[in-house]
Amino acid sequence: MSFLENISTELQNLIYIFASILFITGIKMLGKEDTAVKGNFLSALAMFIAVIVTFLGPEITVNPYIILAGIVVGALIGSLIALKVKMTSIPEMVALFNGFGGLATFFIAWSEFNSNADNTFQYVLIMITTYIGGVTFSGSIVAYGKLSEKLRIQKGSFITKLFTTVFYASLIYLLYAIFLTKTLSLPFDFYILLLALTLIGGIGFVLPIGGGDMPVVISLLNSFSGIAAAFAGLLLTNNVLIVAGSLVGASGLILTVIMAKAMNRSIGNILFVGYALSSTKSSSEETGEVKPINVSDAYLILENASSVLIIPGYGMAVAQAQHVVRELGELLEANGTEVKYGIHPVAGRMPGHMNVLLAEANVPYDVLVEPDDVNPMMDTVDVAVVIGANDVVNPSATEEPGSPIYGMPIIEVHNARTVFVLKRSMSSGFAGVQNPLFFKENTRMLFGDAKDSIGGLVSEFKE
Amino acid sequence: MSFLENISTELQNLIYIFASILFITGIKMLGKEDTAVKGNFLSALAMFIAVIVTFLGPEITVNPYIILAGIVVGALIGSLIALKVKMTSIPEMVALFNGFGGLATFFIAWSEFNSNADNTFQYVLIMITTYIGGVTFSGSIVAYGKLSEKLRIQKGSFITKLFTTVFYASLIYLLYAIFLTKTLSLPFDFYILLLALTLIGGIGFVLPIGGGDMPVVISLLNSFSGIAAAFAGLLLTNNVLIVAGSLVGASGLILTVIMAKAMNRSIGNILFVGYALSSTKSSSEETGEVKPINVSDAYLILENASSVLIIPGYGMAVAQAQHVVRELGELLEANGTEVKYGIHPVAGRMPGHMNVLLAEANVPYDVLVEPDDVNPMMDTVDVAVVIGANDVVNPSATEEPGSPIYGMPIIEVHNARTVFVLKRSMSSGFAGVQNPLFFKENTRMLFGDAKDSIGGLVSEFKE
Amino acid sequence: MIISALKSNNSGDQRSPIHKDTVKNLLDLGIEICFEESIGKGININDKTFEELGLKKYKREDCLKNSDLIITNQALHISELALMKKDSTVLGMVNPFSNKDFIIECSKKSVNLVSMEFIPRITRAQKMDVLSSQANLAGYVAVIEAAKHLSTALPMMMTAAGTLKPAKVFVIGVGVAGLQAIATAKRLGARVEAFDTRDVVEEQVKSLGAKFVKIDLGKTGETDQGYAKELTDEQINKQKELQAKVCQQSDIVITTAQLFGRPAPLLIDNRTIDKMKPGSVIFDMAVETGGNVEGSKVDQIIDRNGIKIIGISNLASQVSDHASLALSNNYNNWITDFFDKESQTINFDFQDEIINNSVLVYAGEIKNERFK
Amino acid sequence: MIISALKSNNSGDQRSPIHKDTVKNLLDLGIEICFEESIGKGININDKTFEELGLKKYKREDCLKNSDLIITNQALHISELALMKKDSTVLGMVNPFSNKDFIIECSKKSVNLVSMEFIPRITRAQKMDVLSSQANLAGYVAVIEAAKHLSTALPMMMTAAGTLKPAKVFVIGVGVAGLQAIATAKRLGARVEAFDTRDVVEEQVKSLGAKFVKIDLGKTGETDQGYAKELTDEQINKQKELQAKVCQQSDIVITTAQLFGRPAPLLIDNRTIDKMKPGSVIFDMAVETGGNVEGSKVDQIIDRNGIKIIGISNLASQVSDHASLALSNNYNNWITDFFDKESQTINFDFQDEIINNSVLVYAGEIKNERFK
Amino acid sequence: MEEYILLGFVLILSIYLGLELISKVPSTLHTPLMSGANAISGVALVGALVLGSEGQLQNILAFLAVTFASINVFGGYLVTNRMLKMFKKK
Amino acid sequence: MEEYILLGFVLILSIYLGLELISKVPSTLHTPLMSGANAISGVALVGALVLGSEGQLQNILAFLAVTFASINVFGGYLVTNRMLKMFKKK
Ligand SMILES: NC(=O)c1ccc[n+]([C@@H]2O[C@H](COP(=O)([O-])OP(=O)(O)OC[C@H]3O[C@@H](n4cnc5c(N)ncnc54)[C@H](OP(=O)(O)O)[C@@H]3O)[C@@H](O)[C@H]2O)c1
Ligand SMILES: NC(=O)c1ccc[n+]([C@@H]2O[C@H](COP(=O)([O-])OP(=O)(O)OC[C@H]3O[C@@H](n4cnc5c(N)ncnc54)[C@H](OP(=O)(O)O)[C@@H]3O)[C@@H](O)[C@H]2O)c1
Ligand SMILES: NC(=O)c1ccc[n+]([C@@H]2O[C@H](COP(=O)([O-])OP(=O)(O)OC[C@H]3O[C@@H](n4cnc5c(N)ncnc54)[C@H](O)[C@@H]3O)[C@@H](O)[C@H]2O)c1
Ligand SMILES: NC(=O)c1ccc[n+]([C@@H]2O[C@H](COP(=O)([O-])OP(=O)(O)OC[C@H]3O[C@@H](n4cnc5c(N)ncnc54)[C@H](O)[C@@H]3O)[C@@H](O)[C@H]2O)c1
Repeated sequence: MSFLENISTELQNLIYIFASILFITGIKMLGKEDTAVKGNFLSALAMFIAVIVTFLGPEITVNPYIILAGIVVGALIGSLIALKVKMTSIPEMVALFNGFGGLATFFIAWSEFNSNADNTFQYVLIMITTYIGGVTFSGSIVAYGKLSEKLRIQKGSFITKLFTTVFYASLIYLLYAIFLTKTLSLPFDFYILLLALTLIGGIGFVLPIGGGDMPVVISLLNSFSGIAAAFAGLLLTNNVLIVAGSLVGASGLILTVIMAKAMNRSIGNILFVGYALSSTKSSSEETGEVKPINVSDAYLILENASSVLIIPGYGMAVAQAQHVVRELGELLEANGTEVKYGIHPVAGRMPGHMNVLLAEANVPYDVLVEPDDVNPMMDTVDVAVVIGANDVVNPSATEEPGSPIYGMPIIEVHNARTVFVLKRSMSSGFAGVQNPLFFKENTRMLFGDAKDSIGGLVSEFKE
Repeated sequence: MSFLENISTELQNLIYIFASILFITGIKMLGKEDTAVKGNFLSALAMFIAVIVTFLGPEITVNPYIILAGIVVGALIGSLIALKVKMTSIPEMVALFNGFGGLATFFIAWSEFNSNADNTFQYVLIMITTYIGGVTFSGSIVAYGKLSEKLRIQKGSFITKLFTTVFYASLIYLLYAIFLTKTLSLPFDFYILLLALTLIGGIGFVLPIGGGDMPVVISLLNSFSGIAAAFAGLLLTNNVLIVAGSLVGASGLILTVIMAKAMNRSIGNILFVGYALSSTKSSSEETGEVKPINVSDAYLILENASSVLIIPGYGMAVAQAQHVVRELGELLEANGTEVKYGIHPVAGRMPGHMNVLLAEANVPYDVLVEPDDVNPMMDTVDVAVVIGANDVVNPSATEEPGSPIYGMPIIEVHNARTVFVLKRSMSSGFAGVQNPLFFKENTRMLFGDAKDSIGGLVSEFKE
Repeated sequence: MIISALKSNNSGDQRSPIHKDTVKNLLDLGIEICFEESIGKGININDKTFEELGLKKYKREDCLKNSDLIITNQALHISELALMKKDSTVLGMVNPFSNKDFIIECSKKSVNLVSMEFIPRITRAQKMDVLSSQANLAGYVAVIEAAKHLSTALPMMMTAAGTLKPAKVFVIGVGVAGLQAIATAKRLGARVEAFDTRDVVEEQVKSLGAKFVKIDLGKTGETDQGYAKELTDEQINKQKELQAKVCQQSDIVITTAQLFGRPAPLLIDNRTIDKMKPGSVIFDMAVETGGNVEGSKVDQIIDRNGIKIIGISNLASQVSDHASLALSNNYNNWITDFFDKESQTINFDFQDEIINNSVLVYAGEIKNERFK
Repeated sequence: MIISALKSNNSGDQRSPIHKDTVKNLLDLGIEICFEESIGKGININDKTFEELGLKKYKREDCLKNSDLIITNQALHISELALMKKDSTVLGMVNPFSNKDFIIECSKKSVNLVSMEFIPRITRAQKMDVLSSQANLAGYVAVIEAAKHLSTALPMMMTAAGTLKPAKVFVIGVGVAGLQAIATAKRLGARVEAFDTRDVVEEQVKSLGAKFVKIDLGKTGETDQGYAKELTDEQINKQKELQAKVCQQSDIVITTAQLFGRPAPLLIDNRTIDKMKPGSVIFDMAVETGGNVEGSKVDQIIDRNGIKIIGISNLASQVSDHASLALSNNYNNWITDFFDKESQTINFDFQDEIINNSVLVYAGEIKNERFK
Repeated sequence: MEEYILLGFVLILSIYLGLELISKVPSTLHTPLMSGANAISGVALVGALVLGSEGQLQNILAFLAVTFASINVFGGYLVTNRMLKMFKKK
Repeated sequence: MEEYILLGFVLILSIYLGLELISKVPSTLHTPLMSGANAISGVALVGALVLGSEGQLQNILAFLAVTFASINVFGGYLVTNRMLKMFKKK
């Protein structure tokens, strides 16, 4: 049954090719600052074309009104959410939408299972599509919950462990479903069980991962939903689904890797460490959690700061980052931010070490301030950027009488609204003591060589 | 008729997919210094697999012994040429091989014309494949002749013009063959005429192009032969032909563009200027034309340069660009480019002015060279980047006895392959005299404040 | 409590133990400060200025007699101790290793003695570390002096009258003074190389953009206070030999190698000096503790075949103003940390690491093992 | 042709008119070079070195007697001219404005005189410009000397012993010497300000990263040679007054204002000096041509209420090696440009702008209008 | 089967292309790109359109698939657009 | 026709991929890359193998096509390899 006059399959396929090209071009353009908006538009156009052509094609069997109704409902809900949502909660929205996309594929696979699971190849496809779609859905929903802080389940809690176990069970069951159910007959509806396990397993997949890693996970889930769509395309022998789906699958994967790198994490680390370490975590929990940040997020925060305090230390000297640091300072000022440099008397390894380097880089003297002058107004500082300094910003010098550095006046960056600490690892400074600053609520660690990190920020500003 | 036991079409196609992946991977690896050898090997492996699978496949109709004979003869000739040829004449060998590849497609198309030119689509494909194959062949042979200096026909000579005219005629005839011969019947064998015109036209395509531009032309012809192979693939509905051919076609095209840019030419310029301008060239030479360039083009050229000379002057001091200049130098070096700074004794406004600034920016002393040391090897410099210097690179100091600066030794950047001059306007320097350097053929003006321009280049490198 | 600041009894020492920019801290604690007349002469601060700040001017004798605490940049004459009140305190740079008599006399006269040289190298005591604060300035002065005596300019200049090559500066021993010397020479545009026996120094040298000369001497080390350990004879010889090559190509060699409480190692002997270019300058910063350079003499410029060997005592005194500022801050920080506001006295708490290290004599008893 | 290089007859001048790194150029032209014994003493080059390069050692007298061309860094004694061959040439820095007798005597004795001070400021002659090459080094030396005499360090240092403030340096007159002084002070980490009457200088000061002090004096200007025009009395007064404010806040003031061939303008008078901080240093680089500072004396350090006023003559001679290298290059460039290889003589072509300017006496005739 | 092979070809080429396209992306674009890619993955809508319709369950599944895919598509594109516009401003 | 469309798909995706793959190549590799690509274009050999064989002309054409394509393939790979080896040295 067809709604309007049919167009031929050939024509449909030709137009699919065209839409695919648009998708490719769109996603390529999305990757560049100045063409991104246009790229998004092109990809939306491609989607529009693909949908229209399909709708006019000969394969439609469902009542077109049902379809239209679905589209209208979906469009309304989607648009409303997209336009109403606060800018700050965009990441969780993406997670939500992504979950719905996964859910759609889940239903597609289900439907296909019901209608034509005859040949082995298709059967396998259906199992996989179901699984990926389902995991994407429930995983995304959990990610949404975590990001919007509606879901407050501890990483190490019992519930988490339970769900994680179901996740592994669901994986095993999937394998079983693929290889065995065709030959063995079962006393119950194995597929319904797969559906259920999948949905629950997805929860277990994301639950043990920390909130800070959610962006990476969302990107991964996004890649999954692309792969699911591609498999659905194979199932339905639909070109445009295959192309668009696998494009998203692949580019999402790359993006995931890039994002993880920017956060100085490996994907394996993100996905599995939470689970594996959940038992041993409790002790380190006390000192708090280290929250890494990547360059682009740091940039976004700096970009919106109205006062920034830069605290250079020995690490800046080692990285010979003084020139880029000055450049960053200048760019911030050009951006309307007030920039000061907090120079601790013993930063570096010789008296006046920072002065030598900053003078070399032409940082004017009048933006250099001493701890005594800056500490009282620290709470007006939006972002304190600690560049390779450690001991001189270590709060235990004031708080922990036992510490070897106790008694040294420090630059009290922990009182700033946000603190970025740029260093290469969690290792300690000259005095060899751990720094509680790194675990504070308002601290973000930007790992990497200081020159590279600052260089990254500078490029961001210049783009 | 099949030589050995047939393998199924399905299996053949699956293996074709595998070969295609190998081709793709191979060509990607060829584009990177450290994987290039392996890439070449992978692509050779892909070729081997594809040929074997085809040979064992069901579609072979020609007597296998003929095929084997052809392969053996070809392998012998090809290997002999490849191994015997002197390293210096490799470019012309590539031209020759490429021509033979084109010739092969030409024969394929011809053969297909004889056997099954029934449906319009195939018919059109055959015409185009014939044409591209033929032009590739004869064009490559001409390129070979020019490069090996066996062919000494002047760009502007009558013969050249004659052949060029035939080339345009052959293009028109191709269109005619595509659109009209199917419906009109002709008194003569139109296809034989196409074959002939194609071969002669190819000569006319390449003949008017200067010997220096041959590498770009060969790259273009290489792209053509790829396209021809891809069309042949469509003709024979052969996947691997399509994939490999269009890969080569597309990457060859990009490579052509990159090479043309690296030579600071546009493709249009290379292909058509020889023909068009052969008459009017003489007069504009005198004062010349100012050729501005933008940051991104300058970047592309710098990115591909293997030796860069930076010549700072008073403008760099005024712009206080020393820090970004150093950064650019470092990025270039990281990119494998050799970077030197040519310091003229009176650059700036005080003795040692450039030294003060470059030392401040931490440019090591050993990359600073004096004019006497750099002038003799100026022709090995790919790009001379003149940053706010003017008088000290003014050729009239050596060439124009009347000039107020006559007699001053200069840094002879005009002898470098390409010169970038970074300044804000066309205004003159300290001595107040016009600078003929700005109008030279190999000079590009990058207008703007030196700090901004260099900053722009630095960002490009960082992206 | 009454604190008196005394002038240096060494005429070459221009520094003052108090500075107009720093006295306020002590006055705020309720301490009365007296000073020996014309104490600020070397730093261009006249007595009136100090008086206007609320300090009292006295003769040296009167200062000694009336004070609870004496601050000084040099050890006092032994005879002067007799004038002092019992259980009063002398605080300052008293050069304990060459003034053992003085220490004994203090214990006899029951005058407490705080040697600021013995401030331990712990983080919290950095603000009192006089050795660092003076060595730092000394490193700067050494380069300015060496530059003055060199017959070429330090930076490179490519000019119409030819290219003037940059001077090569080689710094041996990269403690506080060495680092500042590196920084200053780098600033002036010299090519700087440096060497030290302690491995950690390599990174520090690079952090100033200079080059570290690698000389493998086998196992070397540092004490828990960050001072270098003494080398074996074999190691010293190897070092000398390999250093000679670098010296040969250098225009300025600055040596700063010291060993806390022991004579400085001899690192540059005449064999090396004779290989150097005429016109070069060797600056021996360790000259006061025996010298790193053969033939170097305190406060003399020796010319050996056109090579100038400079030894200047009390380098920091050349920038007397900054040196005094730093010193007075160091002293103030010590006093402030151990001043008991209630009782208006110093709280000699030998549990405290700083007190335990820096107080050599207390209540008639020599506290430091080394001087017992 | 025989060229002889003479020692300076002024004992304070350590520079040599020849340098081991530069003689090769002349030798390659086939010129014979003689030198007065121990000519290289001030730059640590001994006679043997020169002899090994192919030069001949003579007594001063013999040099004078046998040479076609004499190169020297100072005017000769008038009596010495009598020894010279007729039509031989004296080339060098002869300080013509204070040696008018010498010029007249040259014309009488028919000795040609080339004053390198009169090299015109055209592009092609930059390589012979002795005033620039020496002023450049003088600018560097002035800062090193001033730094040495200042009682604080120039750079800022934020240390555990307090923050040492950077010195403020004020450079008045930004010609070649002033620019190099700015560059050197900036290198050392001082805060640098500068002033000059010529407008173009503002951009140049900024091109070194220093601050230009704006003082509006109405119309000022420069000659076609790039020298500053003399100011009116009114302008000078205005300048003094506004400058005083900057001086007051400065630790080092370096004055370089000169007017070619006329006494230097007095820019800092006692009223200004008395407002300055004790301990400050004023370096008068124009002291030899009359001085920019009231009370400055050649080769003396005047202490006026704790402010040191330093006047040192022949500053470049302090870095004698580089100064000699530059000078000898300047001389060589002149000789090479006008040496006729065929006839092995100097080609005195008065069509040429450089010859026309720099040759004061030729063939017994005074050529320069100023000295006729 | 022949068709499946060609489709597999298309799949593999697309994956390759996806990997190549996103090799160098400025980090500011990570989130918008992710969001844009997410919108594209809503192409499942096309699949949802052609589902079978025998039986009530099938119809319900089709409706749900279409609805959720539509949310993904519309929401995704709009959010991406908003995000990109925000970047534009500076 | 369906097959042609899929083949066209493959063609277009491959072209896109080709364009993306070679976006940043160091200039030293321009010639080897060109030569390597040239060798790949000898894939026409695969086409030559499956040509028709009715008549003498066809057989001759097939033989010629195979021969020339083989020259391209063998010569191309070998030359590329030599060239790359040369680069390796430095
Ligand atoms: N100023 C003086 O006169 C003087 C003299 C002697 C001792 N000290 C002592 O030195 C210390 C100075 O404190 P500080 O905060 O300046 O330094 P710090 O406490 O030594 O810490 C330096 C930090 O920089 C990081 N770092 C090193 N290289 C880096 C690179 N390339 N990029 C980014 N980060 C890098 C290190 O962490 P990662 O390894 O994780 O990157 C390290 O934690 C004080 O303890 C002081 O007492 C000072
Ligand atoms: N070194 C010495 O001792 C000394 C002393 C006195 C005189 N001189 C003379 O100074 C000259 C030095 O030659 P030079 O080549 O260094 O300089 P120059 O010939 O004076 O040329 C400087 C160029 O820099 C450009 N410029 C100025 N500001 C700029 C900015 N912010 N960004 C980009 N470009 C900028 C100017 O062109 P736009 O305005 O178009 O940007 C100008 O053409 C010689 O003639 C020399 O004789 C030298
Ligand atoms: N509280 C603190 O954390 C603190 C305070 C001040 C100094 N320090 C550290 O203490 C260390 C020593 O500083 P210092 O300036 O007092 O040292 P110093 O004056 O005792 O010696 C100067 C340098 O000479 C070196 N030296 C010794 N023998 C040598 C030899 N044979 N050859 C070459 N070099 C030799 C030493 O290693 C030292 O670096 C430095 O690393 C400094 O950073 C730490
Ligand atoms: N061939 C050439 O192109 C060339 C060669 C050398 C110098 N120059 C130029 O010539 C100019 C003069 O150089 P110089 O070093 O010989 O100058 P100088 O030694 O004659 O004077 C030093 C400076 O003092 C300044 N001055 C004079 N009166 C002053 C006053 N009342 N207040 C403040 N400043 C005053 C002058 O303007 C000058 O800048 C410079 O701009 C230099 O760049 C050009």
